[in-house]
Order: sequence, then structure tokens, then C-alpha cells
Amino acid sequence: MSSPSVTAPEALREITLAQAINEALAEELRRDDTVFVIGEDVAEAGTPFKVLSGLVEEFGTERILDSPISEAGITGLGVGAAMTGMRPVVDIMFGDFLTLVMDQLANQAAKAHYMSGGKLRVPLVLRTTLGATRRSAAQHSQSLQAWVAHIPGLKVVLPSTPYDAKGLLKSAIRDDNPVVFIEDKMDWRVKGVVPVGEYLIPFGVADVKRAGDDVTLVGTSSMVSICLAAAEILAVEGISAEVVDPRTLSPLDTKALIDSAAKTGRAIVVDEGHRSYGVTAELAAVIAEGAFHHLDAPVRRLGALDVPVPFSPTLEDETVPTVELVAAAARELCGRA
Amino acid sequence: MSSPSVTAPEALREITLAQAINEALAEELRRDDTVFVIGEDVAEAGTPFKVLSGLVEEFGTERILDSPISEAGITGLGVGAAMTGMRPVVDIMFGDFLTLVMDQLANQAAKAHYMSGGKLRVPLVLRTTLGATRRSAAQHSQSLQAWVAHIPGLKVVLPSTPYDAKGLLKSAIRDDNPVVFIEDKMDWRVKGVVPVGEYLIPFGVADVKRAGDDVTLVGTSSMVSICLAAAEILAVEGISAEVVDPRTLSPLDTKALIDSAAKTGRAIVVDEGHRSYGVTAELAAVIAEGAFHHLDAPVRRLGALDVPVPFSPTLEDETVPTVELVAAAARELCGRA
Amino acid sequence: MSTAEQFTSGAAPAADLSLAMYRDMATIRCFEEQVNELYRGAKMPGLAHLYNGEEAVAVGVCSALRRDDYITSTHRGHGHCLAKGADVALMFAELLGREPGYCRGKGGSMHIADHANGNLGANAIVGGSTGIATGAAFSAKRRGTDQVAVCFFGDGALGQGLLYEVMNMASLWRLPVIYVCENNLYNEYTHYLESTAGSILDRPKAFGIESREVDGQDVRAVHAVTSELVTRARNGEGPAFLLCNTYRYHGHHVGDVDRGYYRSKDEEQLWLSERDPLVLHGRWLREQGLADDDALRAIDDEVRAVVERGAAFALDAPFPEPGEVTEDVFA
Amino acid sequence: MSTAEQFTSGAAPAADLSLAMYRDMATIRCFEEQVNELYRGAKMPGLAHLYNGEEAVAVGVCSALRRDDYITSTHRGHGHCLAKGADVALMFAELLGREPGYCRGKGGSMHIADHANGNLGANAIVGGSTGIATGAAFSAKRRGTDQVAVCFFGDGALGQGLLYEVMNMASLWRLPVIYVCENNLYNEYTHYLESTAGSILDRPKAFGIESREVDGQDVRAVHAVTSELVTRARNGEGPAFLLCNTYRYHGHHVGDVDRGYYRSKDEEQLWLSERDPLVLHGRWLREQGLADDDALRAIDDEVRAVVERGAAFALDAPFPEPGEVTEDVFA
Ligand SMILES: Cc1ncc(C[n+]2csc(CCOP(=O)(O)OP(=O)(O)O)c2C)c(N)n1
Ligand SMILES: Cc1ncc(C[n+]2csc(CCOP(=O)(O)OP(=O)(O)O)c2C)c(N)n1
Ligand SMILES: [Mg+2]
Ligand SMILES: [Mg+2]
Repeated sequence: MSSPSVTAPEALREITLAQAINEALAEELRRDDTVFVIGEDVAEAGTPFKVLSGLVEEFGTERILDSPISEAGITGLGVGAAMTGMRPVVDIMFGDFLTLVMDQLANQAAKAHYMSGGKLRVPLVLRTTLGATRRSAAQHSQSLQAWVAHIPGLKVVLPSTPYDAKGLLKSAIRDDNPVVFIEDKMDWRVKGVVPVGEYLIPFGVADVKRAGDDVTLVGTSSMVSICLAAAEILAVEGISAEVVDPRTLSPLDTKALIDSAAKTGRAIVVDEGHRSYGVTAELAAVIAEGAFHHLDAPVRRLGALDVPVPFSPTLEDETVPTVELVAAAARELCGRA
Repeated sequence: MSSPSVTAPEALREITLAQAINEALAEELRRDDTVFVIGEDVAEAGTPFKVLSGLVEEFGTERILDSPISEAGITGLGVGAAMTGMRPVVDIMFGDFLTLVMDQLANQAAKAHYMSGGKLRVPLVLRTTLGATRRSAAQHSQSLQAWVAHIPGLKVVLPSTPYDAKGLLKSAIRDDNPVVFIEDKMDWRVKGVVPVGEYLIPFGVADVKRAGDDVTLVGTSSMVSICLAAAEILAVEGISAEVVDPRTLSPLDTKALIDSAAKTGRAIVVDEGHRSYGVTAELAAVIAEGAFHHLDAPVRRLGALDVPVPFSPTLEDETVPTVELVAAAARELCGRA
Repeated sequence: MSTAEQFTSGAAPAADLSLAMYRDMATIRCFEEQVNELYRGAKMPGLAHLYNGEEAVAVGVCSALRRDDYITSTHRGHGHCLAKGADVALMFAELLGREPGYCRGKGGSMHIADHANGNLGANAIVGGSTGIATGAAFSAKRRGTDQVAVCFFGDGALGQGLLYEVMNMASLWRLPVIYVCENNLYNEYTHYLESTAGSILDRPKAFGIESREVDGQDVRAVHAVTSELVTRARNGEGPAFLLCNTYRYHGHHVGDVDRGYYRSKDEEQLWLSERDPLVLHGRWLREQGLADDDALRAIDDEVRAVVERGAAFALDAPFPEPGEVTEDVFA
Repeated sequence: MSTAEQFTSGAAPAADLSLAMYRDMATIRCFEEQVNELYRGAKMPGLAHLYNGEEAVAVGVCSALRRDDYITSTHRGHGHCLAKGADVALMFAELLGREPGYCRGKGGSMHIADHANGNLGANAIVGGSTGIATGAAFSAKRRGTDQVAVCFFGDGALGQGLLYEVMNMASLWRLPVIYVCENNLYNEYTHYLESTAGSILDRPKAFGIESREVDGQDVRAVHAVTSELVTRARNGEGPAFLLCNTYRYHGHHVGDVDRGYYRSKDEEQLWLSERDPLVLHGRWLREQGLADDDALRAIDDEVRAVVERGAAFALDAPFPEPGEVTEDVFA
């Protein structure tokens, strides 16, 4: 039930989220000469995940640029290029490496427009990842969206479907502000219906992925599919769950979250970042304050365990929110535990 | 009403928060040879703020070390020194420069103990600052405690009084884990009673700075004094406010916050970090969930405006929580607006 | 210094340019003294890092640039901003946090940007603009213009890893960027020799970057070597690094008055009396018969008048409306 | 390579050491082949970056160290870990995420640490351990021991600014740290010449660091030059940088099998057939009469037995209890 596109799709077909990302980049690279991609192994390799495969063949190494392993450097270069007429898409291979670019992102990109009284603009997109369960251990499995969402001047996008990924990435590239676009590595293979024609998805508009009456499940990125799966199970048990995907953390569609929670009277927020001081805290606080008089139960938060992500499968699987955990929390909220 | 110290104080006197920090460092440098301080202009200059004045004269340049302007480098050096028997106190001049050390802090210091299955230890203290209203503009005024509090493996301390600052810093230096110790630049001149004798303050123990019955004001760092001033005003108006200072964001004394809010039925959380995805979100979410059945009103959050900190005084003063804003929020919660 | 002499002994710049450089240096000197006054008179919010003593670097470099060339600046950026063509009155307005300021009062001394003149902004993060300058050069090359970007930074920025990351890319991709290191001997309160190992010039050289050293107190030498490096860059011959040896007369910032613990009065006196860029250039102008005492005094007087008018304008200018605080967060 | 030859032509190491180096290289080679098997058999979670082809670097360097000296390692760290004295079985256990593993299964291939033998840990952040190694050297100097720290990293880490920040401090404070750059020609799937401007060795030199280059396939040459640099460091003569030219036989990680788009089969074949460190050292041992074919085959057989026992042990070892997930967050 994704919101209708600006221009109506001529036809529909199923592609993966990785293909949707690739298409969005290709289309924007075609329509705007100032767009370019820079990152480690993005050209011939098409990234280690092959998400950008084929782009260098069409656009050449001048626009799909392999860089040294210098995350801070390429982000800084992107900021300067963006200030002077280009639209860089900086590829940061793993979200864990945001640790290396926070100065260029938070102190430079995010603040230049404001500090200059509106004179400088930084139309930069930083694409990176989130998500665990790939057995990649503590430095390749983090979901650090809370850090960037905390910084005024940055827009933060977390797509959960191929359709959203394409429409949101095209909007991100056309946005005149720095946008951090975060994809779950586990979602790249996920397929979904994507129209052939061009469409854009505006920021700040949440999408109700499934309607329901008894409990609201707010999920971000891959947690949306976890919530949808939980909703299926709950439906069988007679609990009608509504699944809401904010799609962008900033701007955040607070009204959609509050309205849904006010309607159902119960809410669970699910994000793969660490639970403490994470995205679930903001979403829960917004709902608890905004829907205060309509809530029949406290808002529940499900995030990653507050531990570094362990390597061993038996341990790593304990750290992430699961369908069963979400369903159990919903049952409890609905007094069916 | 600060919690009693481990060893009883022989005498009391008033000193500034800066002096308390200086004393804590001097005492720990004296009792433990492995403690050393490294940072920019920490030796002869005693930092640009003179907080460390006199230390190099007593301990020499081997233990009070002026470094190049390499925040990431000195943090990384600190991690390696901590792993191998030293107890570094890394001085990061402004909290805004946390942007430069997040990899060494979040990917290395915070995770080494866990990733090594408990074999490696990183007893490192990173001292830095928070706070605006010094007319220092967007890159020298941020309060980024939410970033570090979000990372498992880091302890985060925000002292609000000279007494707490000394006892907490001594505990931080003796802690076997990485501790991020954040001082408000505006608080250094604040005076308070500090016993002459040695004492330690444990982490994870909130302190009730003022008892009250009608509304709970949870404040961090310099926001505690803002809350206390608001409580004074409210008292005159017949509203009895309880002021609670968590003192450490992680570990967080959730019970103290919930108990106070459950008692008063109303809570306002105040932190100088940006409001969105900030510390206030976690504190509010914890209270809203934990005290759900006792709350007569939604938990209110007061943080810095979600804008980069502007230079102009007329603008900057608009960005921070004030005594009047806290008092007004309390009146509203108590139905006196 | 050999490079320096080589250029001073070389072809002298045209008369009008030589006088313009004197005027620009005098403007910076006078502007900064006024800033100090405003600070001491408690009329300026916050602090400022004065450029006095280093005027020949900004003026020598920027006089070799076109208006559409880019610069990135530092916390000690007033000189760069003025030399690149900024208006004195609008700068004062920004320093005082007033509405007509270059950044509507939102940036202040450490963040002045003057996009119209190619100044992409001062920066309060040491080394923080090295990526931005490199990116501007990347952009110029991609867009097929022959613009160059100059990155000003102090000796302290040599401690920031970002500089090496971007110099590597600038060299790999032959970007038209010139890294101008203003070595005024101190990173804040620490002598650069205590924080800088090996050889400064060998660092960019190791990345394959054309590297030069120049007497930063000799405006004509700075202009000459910069012109040469700018020509290289415009011709696609790649990046360069220019080490300018200079000195700041005032404290690290306006509040740094007791400096005895980190540098001697004698050292300060020596630079003031022997190496002052305005005195040296003024003497040369007289020797060349390009100006006599009256002519130079006339310039000084004009400049003072402009600065005083600018400060007066700023002091009378309104502060931003509180409501503006939420504007300009997003474009 | 001149440095390299200089040392190979120099005094040859004692017989037992030469044989020990052969055994250690053989162990690494055999260990990695087993890891590849475990991966292909879907018995190992995640991925691993194999060290085959680079054995002479880890063994040549670590054979010049004491047990109490420190090393920091990389994502391609199995060789460093074994060469520094780790137990094969406990390593396999960690790679398989089992309880008896060095990190109780919490670290895995990219985070193996063996504190008892001075291995402060592999690191999944390229260049991420350069600060740690420098800090360990700082600590050794402050504690008055004569320990040294070796920092292993790949050519790709030359792109990380942190390396230059810490080399500067190591040089300023004459820290006993040796930066060992393993140049295997590729940062992942990009040739290092496309990402590295200027001269690698001139970079540390610019920071005043003693810098050498060695044939990374010649274990004796690596051992000899490392011994010299370690002696310097122990004597307080400061840090060093050692560039080791080498090659990885397998893909960037076990899953990287189609490599045609970034390197040629011929190139791979050339290194395998002409430059293999085990073959070269084995030949030398025979020429010197230190070992005949039977002796070497005996070593190979012993090593294989140890590796097979280790893998078997790991495969039988229990996984951690789920409850352990919350242990070890804080000391
Ligand atoms: C990353 C960072 N670290 C520290 C500071 C604090 N600081 C401001 S200016 C300065 C000294 C800079 O020295 P230098 O680069 O030589 O410039 P100068 O002040 O001499 O012109 C320092 C340490 C900062 N602004 N940014
Ligand atoms: C900071 C950082 N950026 C990117 C990566 C992804 N990555 C892992 S290994 C690698 C290549 C490293 O090349 P090199 O340093 O030469 O080591 P090698 O793999 O050749 O041994 C990259 C880019 C990473 N782990 N860390
Ligand atoms: Mg300087
Ligand atoms: Mg390599």
C-alpha cells in the first residue's frame, strides 16, 4: 500500500532492493551530469556486494570513482564538490565506518548551510549500511543511524522495500541537503514490485505497510519485514497489528506514528540499532508523549542488545529483534501473554 | 544530599568544579604511576581553560603530555597504552571533536574487551566538554553525549557539581573500562562544597539534588542547576519539584528515575544535547515505560533546539533549555499554566 | 628561503598590483586592530584569532587568484576573507553577530564564508577544510573549468590525518588544489617543533606533490611563487604545497595576553621590528619609487577610514530576529 | 630490493632458527588451506581473509621478536597470530565461533587476540590498530621495559590518516614501534598504484622514521632486517617502517574466486611458481645442507597432523551458551 508515485508507473515487475538502488543511481547519473559516485571498489568491482555492478561500464571511471581507503577523505572531498556544483554519492562500504567520517558529516556537511546563513549548499548523499547476522562480528555489523539522526542538518533515510529504496534514493540525490541513506545488507536480495517508470518518494512521509486495529508495530529498515511477519502470526491469533514504516528518521513523520498508536492504543517500536540511546528511544518518546491519553499500555522498544555484535552464530542470533520477540511483545501488550 | 563517601571527609571547603577536576587528577597521578594525561596544550598551558594548571609542574612532561593536534591519534595511542598496563586520561579539548575519535572510541576502545572474550582491558578515560552559550558557534558548542551513551562498552559520566566531579573522575580513572567523562565548560567556575579527604562516587547511582512531591525534574550536567533554579521558582508558586541527577548516562540508574516519576506522577527531562534522538529521548522513554501506570501527564523533554548552534547571542540564547522554559513546562504538567 | 629569494629577485609585479597588495595588507592590519578594540571594549561576542603579522601570506596568495577561484579558510581567517575580496562592513557585522553579516550572524569569526568571492568558509575544526578545498578542485576539474582551489591551514593542521588522505587523492587525480601551510611557529600554545616530526616539506613531496617554501613576510615572493603554482594547476599539472614561514603578533586569540610561558618577548620583538610584511613592502615601494611616505600614509588613512566606517555600520546594525534561529537548517 | 639482498647476503640465521621458520610458514600455509576447506564445506561462519603467499612476512618479523613483544594485526591476521605463537586448535575454535576459542567465539577471524603471546588483536578496521601499536610502544617506554611493538597493516591502510598521526608521535617521542606494511599489491579489488600516490617509503621518511624495504617472500631477509630494526628500537633509537613486498595467493577473502577483472592469472601464476616463500626457503635449506627432502617432508607431515587435529578439536568443540552474549561487555 505504498503511497502513489508522482508520475504513474506504466508497468510493474519484481526486482531486488540492490537492483532498485542500481536503477535509481543509473537514472540520476543519466539525467544529471553533476552526479557522481565515489567509494572503495565501486567501479570494476561494483562494490564487494555487487550492488553497483554495470555502472562503471555505462558511466566510466570519471563518474564511478574507485577511491583509496580514506573514508574521511572521500566524504570531505564530497562536501567540497557538493558546495561547488556537483552532486556526489559517497559510498561508505559498512555503516560501522561512519565512525571515521563523523567530522566531515556532522561538523562540515550538516552545518555548512546554517553557518553560512544559507549561502552554502551541500547536496551530498552518503550511502552506507546497517545490520547484523552476517557473522561479520563487532566492527562490521553495527546500525548507527541514531548518531546521524541526532545531527540537525542531516536527513536520514532507511528504506525497507525495493520500491521505497528506488524512490527515496532518487529524492535523496535531488535533495539540496546532505542525506545519509542506509541500507540493510540483508535486504539487498529481497525482491519487490517496482514500476518501470520514474517516480519519487518524498521525505517525511511514513508508509503504513499493513493496516490493523489492536496494536501498532513501528519498524525501520529490515525490521519492517520482521514486523510484517509478526503481524501475520498475530492475525492468526486474532490480534490485528498495524505496521508503520517511517522511511525517513529525519524528517520524521511524527503524526503518522502518533495517529496509528492513538488508534490502536498500543505500540511497539523496532529498530536494529542498540536499544539504549537509540532510534527506538526517540520513536517511543514521540508516541508516548503524543498519544499519551490514548495508550492502554506502555510503548515497548525492541532494539539490538546493548552488547558489541559477537561473531559466534549462537550469540549473534541473540542480539537482534526477531519475529517471535515482536509477536510476544504484542501478545503481552494485548493481554494475551 | 549526595551519597556518603567511602572514606569520611575530615573537613569541608568550597572549590570550583575546575579545581575539583584538577585535584582528582593530581590525587590519582600521585597514587598510581600508570596514570598519565595526554592532550593538546595540557602541560605548560594547563589547557586553554587552565583546568589542568599546575599538574605539569608536579608530575613533569612525561606524565602530562602535550600532543600534536591529532585527536584520533592520541585516542588510539591511549587505547594501546591502556591495553598494556597504563591508565591514560586523554584530553579532547572540545566535545565537538568527538567526531574525530569515534572510530578509536566506539570501534576499538569500547569493543576490545568483548571481542577478545574478556582478555583485553582498556582502562582509558576520555575527558571532554559539552555546552553552548559561550558564543563559540556550531563547531565548539555541541553536547554529543548521546553518541557515546549509545555504544555498549563505554561508560558515560556527566558531573553537575564539584563534589560529584571529583568523586566520579577518581572512580573513572580506577575503572577498568573506557569512560567518557564530559564537563560543561560553563560549570568550571561553579563553586561547591568538596571534602578535603578522599572519596569515590560509584557509577550508576543517581543523586536526588532536591526532594519534592509534585513533579520530577531530571537534569544532566549543567541542566541540573537549571532544574534547581526552576524548582526554587516553582516552590514559591506552591509546586514542589524533585530534582534528580543521573550523574552517569551509562550505567543509568533507571530505578531512581522511575521511582521519582512514579512518586510525583509527572516528569520533565532536561539535557543540553539536541532534542531529537538525544539523551532526553532515552530518559523519557525509560520513565514513560517504567512509570506508565503512575503518570498523570506525558513526560516532557527539553533539549537543545534541533539546529546547529548559531553564533549570534540573540540566536544562541534561543537554543538552550532555560530556567523559565523548565518552570513553564512544570506549571503546564501540573495544570497551573 | 632559496625559493623565496629566487622569486623576489625575479620579475617584480606591476606597480598597481604592488600598491594594491600594500593596501590589502594595510586593510587586514587595521581591521584586526579594530577587532581587538571591539573585543577589549566588550562589544564583540566570543573570541577572535587575529591575523596580524601574517598579512603577506593571504594577500600574496589571493592576489594571484581570480575571483572565481576557491579558497577554504581557518579559525584565523579574517585575512583570507578580506584578501579574497570581502567587504569590511559586512565582515564586522558578522563578527558582531548582526543581521547584515555575511552569515546573518550565524557563523561569526570562525565561520565567515563569502561564496560570491569563492571563499567556501572559515573552519573551526583544525584541518577540517582540507577535504572541502580538495573537493572544490575536484569539482572544477570535473566541470571543465580552469578554476583552482587554495586550502589555507596552519602548522597545527599537519597533525590531522585528513590532510594526508586528501593530498593523496589530489596527487592521484592531479587536482588543481594548492595547500598553503601558514607556519607561524605555534599550534596554539605549543611550538610546532614539539608537535611536528621530520620535515614538513617532505610530507607533501612523499605524496608526489610539487612543494615549495617561501618567506611568508615577503608579499611579492608569496605572490610570485603562488602565481607559478596557480598556472601549473590551471594547466592541469596538478596540486602543489606551499609552506609559508610567518608569525602572529597577537596571542592565539584576543584573550591570550600573557604569552611568556610559551614564547619570549624577544622573539615577538624580533619579528615585529625586522620582519613586518607591511614595513618591508612599504620600504620596497619607496625604494622602487612606486610610492613616497605621503602616498603610503594616504593609503593608511583611507584604509583606516574604511575600517572605522565598517565597524560603525556593524555596531549600528540590528541583531537577527530570534525567530531566525530555525531558518537555514535545510536548503 | 637492494636492502633485501644486502641482508640475504649477510650472516645467515642459525640452523635451528632456519628450520623453525620453515615449520612456522608451513603451519600457516596448511592452516589457511584448512580454513578454506572449512569455508567451502560451509563449516565456518562468515568469511576469512587468507594469508597464503605472505607467510614469510609474519614469520620473518615475529621470529625476530620476544614473546613479551607486542603485535597488532589485521583482517588478514591468521599468519600474524600463528607466527606470534598462538595454538592452532584454539585458533580454529575461534574461527568456528566455539567456546574454547581465543575470544570465546566472540571475535572470530577478524578479531583474534592472543594477549598471552603479545598479540593485541586482529582488527577489522583498515589501519585501525596503528594507534594501538603506537600506544603499546608508548606504554613499554613509560614502564621502562625494553619491549617493542610491531604494527602489521596492508598497503590499503596507507589511505588512512590515522597512520600519519601516529607515525608523527612515534617519531617525536622515539617510540619502540615498527610499522610493517604488507604490500600485496591490492587494496581489496583495486591495485595499490591506483590508490597510492608518490612513494610509499618517502612517507615514513618524511616523519623522520627509519624506513626500509625488503623482499617479503624471503623469510631470511625479513628476519634479518627486522632484527636490526628491533635492536634499534630496544636501544631507544626509535621507530621504524618496513615495507614488505608480497602477494596473496587466494582472493581478498575466501569468497573472492572470480578475480579476472582485477588481476591476471599470469600474475598469480608468476608469484606462485617463482616467488613462493616456502619453496624458496626450502630450496635454500637444502642448498645449505640444513635439510633434505625427507626432512622437509617430515615437517610438512607433522604440520599437517597438527592442523588436522586442531580443526577436528574445533569441530567437536561446543558453541558458547546463548547466555554468554551479555558477558564481557565490561571488565
Ligand atoms: C580538530 C581540532 N582540534 C583542536 C582545536 C582547538 N584549536 C583551535 S586553533 C588550534 C591551534 C591551531 O594551530 P595552527 O593550525 O598552527 O593555526 P594557528 O592558530 O597557529 O593559526 C587548536 C589546537 C580545533 N579547533 N580543532
Ligand atoms: C576503514 C575500513 N575501510 C574499508 C574496509 C573494507 N576493507 C576490508 S579489507 C580492505 C582492503 C584492505 O587492503 P589492504 O590494507 O591492502 O590489506 P589486504 O586485504 O591487501 O591484506 C577493505 C577496503 C575496512 N575493513 N575498514
Ligand atoms: Mg600555527
Ligand atoms: Mg593489500
